[in-house]
Amino acid sequence: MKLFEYKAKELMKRHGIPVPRGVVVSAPEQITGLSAPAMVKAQVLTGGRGKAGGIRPADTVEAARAVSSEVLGMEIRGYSVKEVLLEDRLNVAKEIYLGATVDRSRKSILFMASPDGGVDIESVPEDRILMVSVDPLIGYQAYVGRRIASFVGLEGEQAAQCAAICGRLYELTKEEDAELAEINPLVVTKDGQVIAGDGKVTIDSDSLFRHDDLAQLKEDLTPLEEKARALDIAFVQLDGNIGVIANGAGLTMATLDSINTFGGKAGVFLDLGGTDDPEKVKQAMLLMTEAEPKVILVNIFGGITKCDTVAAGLLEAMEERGIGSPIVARIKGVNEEHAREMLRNAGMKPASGLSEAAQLASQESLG
Amino acid sequence: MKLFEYKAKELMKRHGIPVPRGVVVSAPEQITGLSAPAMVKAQVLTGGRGKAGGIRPADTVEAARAVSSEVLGMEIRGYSVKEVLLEDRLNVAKEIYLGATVDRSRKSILFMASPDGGVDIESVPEDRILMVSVDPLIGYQAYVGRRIASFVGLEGEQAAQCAAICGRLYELTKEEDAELAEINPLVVTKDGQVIAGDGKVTIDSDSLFRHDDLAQLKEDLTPLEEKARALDIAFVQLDGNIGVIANGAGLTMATLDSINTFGGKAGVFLDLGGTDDPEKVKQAMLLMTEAEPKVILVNIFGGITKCDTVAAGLLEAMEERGIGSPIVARIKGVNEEHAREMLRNAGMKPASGLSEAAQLASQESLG
Amino acid sequence: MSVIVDKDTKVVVQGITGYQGTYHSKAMMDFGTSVVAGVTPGKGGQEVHGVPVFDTVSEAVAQTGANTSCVFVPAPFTMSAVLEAVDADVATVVTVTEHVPVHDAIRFVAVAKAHGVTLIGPNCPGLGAPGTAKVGILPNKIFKQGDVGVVSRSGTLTYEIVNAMSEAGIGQSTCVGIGGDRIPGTGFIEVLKRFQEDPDTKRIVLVGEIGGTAEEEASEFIKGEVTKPVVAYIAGRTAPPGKRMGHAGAIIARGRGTADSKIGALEASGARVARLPTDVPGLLAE
Amino acid sequence: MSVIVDKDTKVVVQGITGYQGTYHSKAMMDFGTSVVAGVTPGKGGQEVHGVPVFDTVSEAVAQTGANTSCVFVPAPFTMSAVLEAVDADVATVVTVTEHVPVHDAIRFVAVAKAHGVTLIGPNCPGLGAPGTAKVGILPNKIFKQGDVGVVSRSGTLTYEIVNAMSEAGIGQSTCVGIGGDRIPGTGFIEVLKRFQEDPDTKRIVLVGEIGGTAEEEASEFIKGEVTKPVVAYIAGRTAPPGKRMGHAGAIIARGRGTADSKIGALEASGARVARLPTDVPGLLAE
Repeated sequence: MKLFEYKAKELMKRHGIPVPRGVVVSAPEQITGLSAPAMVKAQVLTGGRGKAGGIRPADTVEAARAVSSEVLGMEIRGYSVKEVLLEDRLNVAKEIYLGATVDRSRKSILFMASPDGGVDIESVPEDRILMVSVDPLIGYQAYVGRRIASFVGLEGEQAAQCAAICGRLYELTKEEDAELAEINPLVVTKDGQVIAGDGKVTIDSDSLFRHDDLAQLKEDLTPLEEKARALDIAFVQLDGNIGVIANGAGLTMATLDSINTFGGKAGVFLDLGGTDDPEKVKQAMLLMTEAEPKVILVNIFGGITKCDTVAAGLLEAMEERGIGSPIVARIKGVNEEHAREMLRNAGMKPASGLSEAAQLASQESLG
Repeated sequence: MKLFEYKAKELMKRHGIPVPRGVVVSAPEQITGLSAPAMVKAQVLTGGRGKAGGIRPADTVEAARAVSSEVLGMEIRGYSVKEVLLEDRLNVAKEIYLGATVDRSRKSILFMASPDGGVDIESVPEDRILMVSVDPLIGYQAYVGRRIASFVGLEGEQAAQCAAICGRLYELTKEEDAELAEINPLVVTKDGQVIAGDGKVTIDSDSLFRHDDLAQLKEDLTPLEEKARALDIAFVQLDGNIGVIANGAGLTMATLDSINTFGGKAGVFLDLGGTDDPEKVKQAMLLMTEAEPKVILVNIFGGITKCDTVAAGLLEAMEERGIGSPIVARIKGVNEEHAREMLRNAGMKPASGLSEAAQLASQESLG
Repeated sequence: MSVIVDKDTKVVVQGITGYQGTYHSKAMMDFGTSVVAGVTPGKGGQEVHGVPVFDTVSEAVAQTGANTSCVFVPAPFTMSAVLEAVDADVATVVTVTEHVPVHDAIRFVAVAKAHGVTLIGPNCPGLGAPGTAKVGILPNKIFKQGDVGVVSRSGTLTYEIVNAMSEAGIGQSTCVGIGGDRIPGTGFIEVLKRFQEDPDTKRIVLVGEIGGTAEEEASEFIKGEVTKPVVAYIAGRTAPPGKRMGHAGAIIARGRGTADSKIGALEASGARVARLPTDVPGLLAE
Repeated sequence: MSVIVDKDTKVVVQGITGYQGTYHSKAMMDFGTSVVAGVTPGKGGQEVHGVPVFDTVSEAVAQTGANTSCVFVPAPFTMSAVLEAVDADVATVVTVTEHVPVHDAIRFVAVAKAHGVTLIGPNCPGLGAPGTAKVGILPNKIFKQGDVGVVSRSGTLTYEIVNAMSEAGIGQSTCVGIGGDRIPGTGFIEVLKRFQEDPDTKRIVLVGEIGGTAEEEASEFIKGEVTKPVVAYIAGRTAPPGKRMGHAGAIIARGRGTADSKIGALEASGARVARLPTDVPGLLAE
């Protein structure tokens, strides 16, 4: 779950990382207690805010109000700006990149740092990026911060500040269950302060059970995505017209690959995950119909998910709402005979294999 | 460093372990806010308080004052009672033993638990004691407390309370750097509360640099022991008349073994440890003279400790105070030639080997 | 023969009294697995399908000789359950539970490794060796005994492919679902190593998906160390880049991690890559 | 030959700019040890006795190929220093520092073990192999090259005994002072195992002291696994029971841990036990 910059900075402040004084508003008239010069920053969960005009300076409080009213309501890469963060403007002497993330290969928290901050880190050449993996058995130790501070070219008091920030960023990452905690730029000001110019934090959504404060945050989702989130299913809208429901990301993707081979194109990717609740299956089907696919392809291989559970949910959904789209159902695995019988009794013709199902659905979608 | 019971219980309370309400006084007239019935408990750093009459019940506040004035000033195994702890008397239904200690063999924190609490744990048969080692990489986990609660025969709510206490005792052990944290008995009261009846905590004195509160506590030491502590040297008074100064516990003990072979007997065991400060050596020598040994045997094998440092300290001490006892000095190792020359110039006859030195000192002590 | 499980495998099911634990214990026993114990704190003394339930894993191990744990406890308690199994000195832990916090996984994966415990999962279907034992939730009916070792990051997709193999008459030595989480206890390479060493595994199927670089790293290993023929399938060839597809394993990042990158690396390693899951049996038969 | 150190040993000294670090770096070099780097945070770029100083161990290892660390940093920082060395993948860490908090030792000893790093200490004099290398603070002059492996819990008592051996013409293959702390990184048994395997070690001297049960456990190992002749000395035979003698290793507790218990166990294992340290050379010569 991505956090807005202001929320990310709130977490950073809580963990002792210096951030500029700031205030978040959703309307210019809410601006109080601001001192100029300030920066006005659109709060949207996408990159490229600066280029899109979502980050602008304001030399006076009056100007900050005027700029805020321009930025609020802007569209940036499809996201509308509902809030702006107004911050003290920093006197930048140097910009550093500092990030901590979960690294799959090393199975640990990985620090990334570069003396070339303030730009997209992917554009920085490799030899200008230091990667330091924190061994999980060892945990963060002061030498990690020392290595980073030295690599980004800081000395003395600034190196000490930077090293301390590394320790706090690690603590934030662990304690808040962040998948990513990034400060870009980490600013060294002209008067020698090291301070987070920007803040990006992504929380592991699997950890929200232990973060009541974060679990209450709203994400920037489309209405359908929001419903899917509430049902704990993966739901992605795509360009085609076949609604694919499967269980498991791999199988769902393989189903997409299969219809593609037969000329079909998916319009919805819906991964049920592992479930054994007919109600969830029913709700997923209803969600699917809201996306109005031309044909629905159900591909279930049961393990935790029992086939008859899926069939029951499917039939309940069809009963509750006359589903307009034709359904191709291919159900395999635990209790498959019972499930097939249920579908046959309801007048549907279950497909027997993935290829056959993909072919049928594709033909239907093209016809 | 052993803590008094009341201090140990203070730590336990701070870490969430239930302890009886109590008050510590050094004079009966200080007793206020006490509710009867109470227990009056002598605060001394030795076992066997109960048998010695240092733990007594009092049914009224008046009786508590009277009992306190009897207990205060008692001698228990050579320790005089300077303070008493007055506590609410518990309605005991069951007494459990629970301890956490540093285990050398397993290189970890070890829990020990027994359903037979309230008695000396060394007298409990082995099959009535559960030992659970906490793997340092795993740390304390809830199943450790569950195992212990089950072994000591608790169920339901009492098992949960006991398991929670295990977790807190582990936390105390780690966070306060305890070598031993023991609750004997851990009492289950008739109304179902699990509460620490006694508390024994020994703090790792090597950790005091990070425990300002504990570092300020006074230990129950003889005046000479107190001086030795201040100098960071190991000083033990024994029965004989040879004062042994050596560096390193092993070498000091080996020196004791050696004089024993030649019929001598040590009166002081003084382990200088590793030092390179002539002032410390001088102070150690002055401390030694206060114990008035008949002869002083200095046995140094220099590594971190340089021989000439020892010689310099030795000579300074002799210069400052005319030392009455004859000195046998055997100094080996780093800079030994220089050290021997210094001693020879001062008119002493350095011994060349450990056996020779031990023999000389023993003869001197017997003559 | 088989890898990770063998005829001496004795399973303790952590969370056996829960719905999934009970259901799949039965399924494992039906497969022929020796399920000797269950653990649910506070339910010690009960029985599930005739299997004794204990309060702690150490008791279960002491009293039944269990050497392999299968973990079904809910995600918030999974770390503690895995650490308990590791602490109780089992040789293998299969963690079925999904939605385990990633920082919990980092911790218990590191501890399991330090203790020399083979950890499969979290968020995995487990493993099955036809004729020997199954630990996890793979459907019993998909298997057929044979000489192909299957290793996969996916759950249901593995069933699909294994089922297709069995229907085509191609049996398996062991099928290992390593799980789709970002921090798997055991990765492709560890399983490939075991297949390479296992005399009864003659051919290998690797099922991967977009996201991460595990398949690229496995390709390096195949190139250098694996002499047995490898057939692979990578799911997500037609998934739109940048979309999050069900779990974090499917976030496409930078150059590596795409289907093209993985397929390219596998082909360069000498593996044959199927276009569709249903093509796998055909490539194996060639 | 020798154990733990060899001709490829390259030492980085952590805390090299401190008084002890500087002094003993010189002494190690005088012994013939290859001291290739020093580390002191904030002093990178300096030199000590011509040895380059780095800010971190990982830099020192990357630039000099150091494979063995000798730690002289003050006790409050020792844990971090040892973990840094382990993290930088050195093979061996010798921790001289005394007064290390015991809970710090528990932690870093466990981590070093998990990483397969040989940790000697804390609170140890280190080890010396005459003609090869010395890592630690043992006085150079006590050694003589030979075929006796010495392992000891004591510092200065080791010097005493090694010196007596050398003066009697009996040389050493390697002398390892494992340190007197309650939680030593390497114990008697690990060193005995290496001596048993080392072709150039023909005889073994074990120096123990009262407190703990390390000598009793070592006796079991000697009985079962050591075929080379062992001579032992246990300090504290005449120490009064129950008195704390200098450090926690010398607290006498219960039955085991006494001099009698240790001497009895060693004699039962076939080792010859000297009454006095000065008797060791005589027993070796027999």
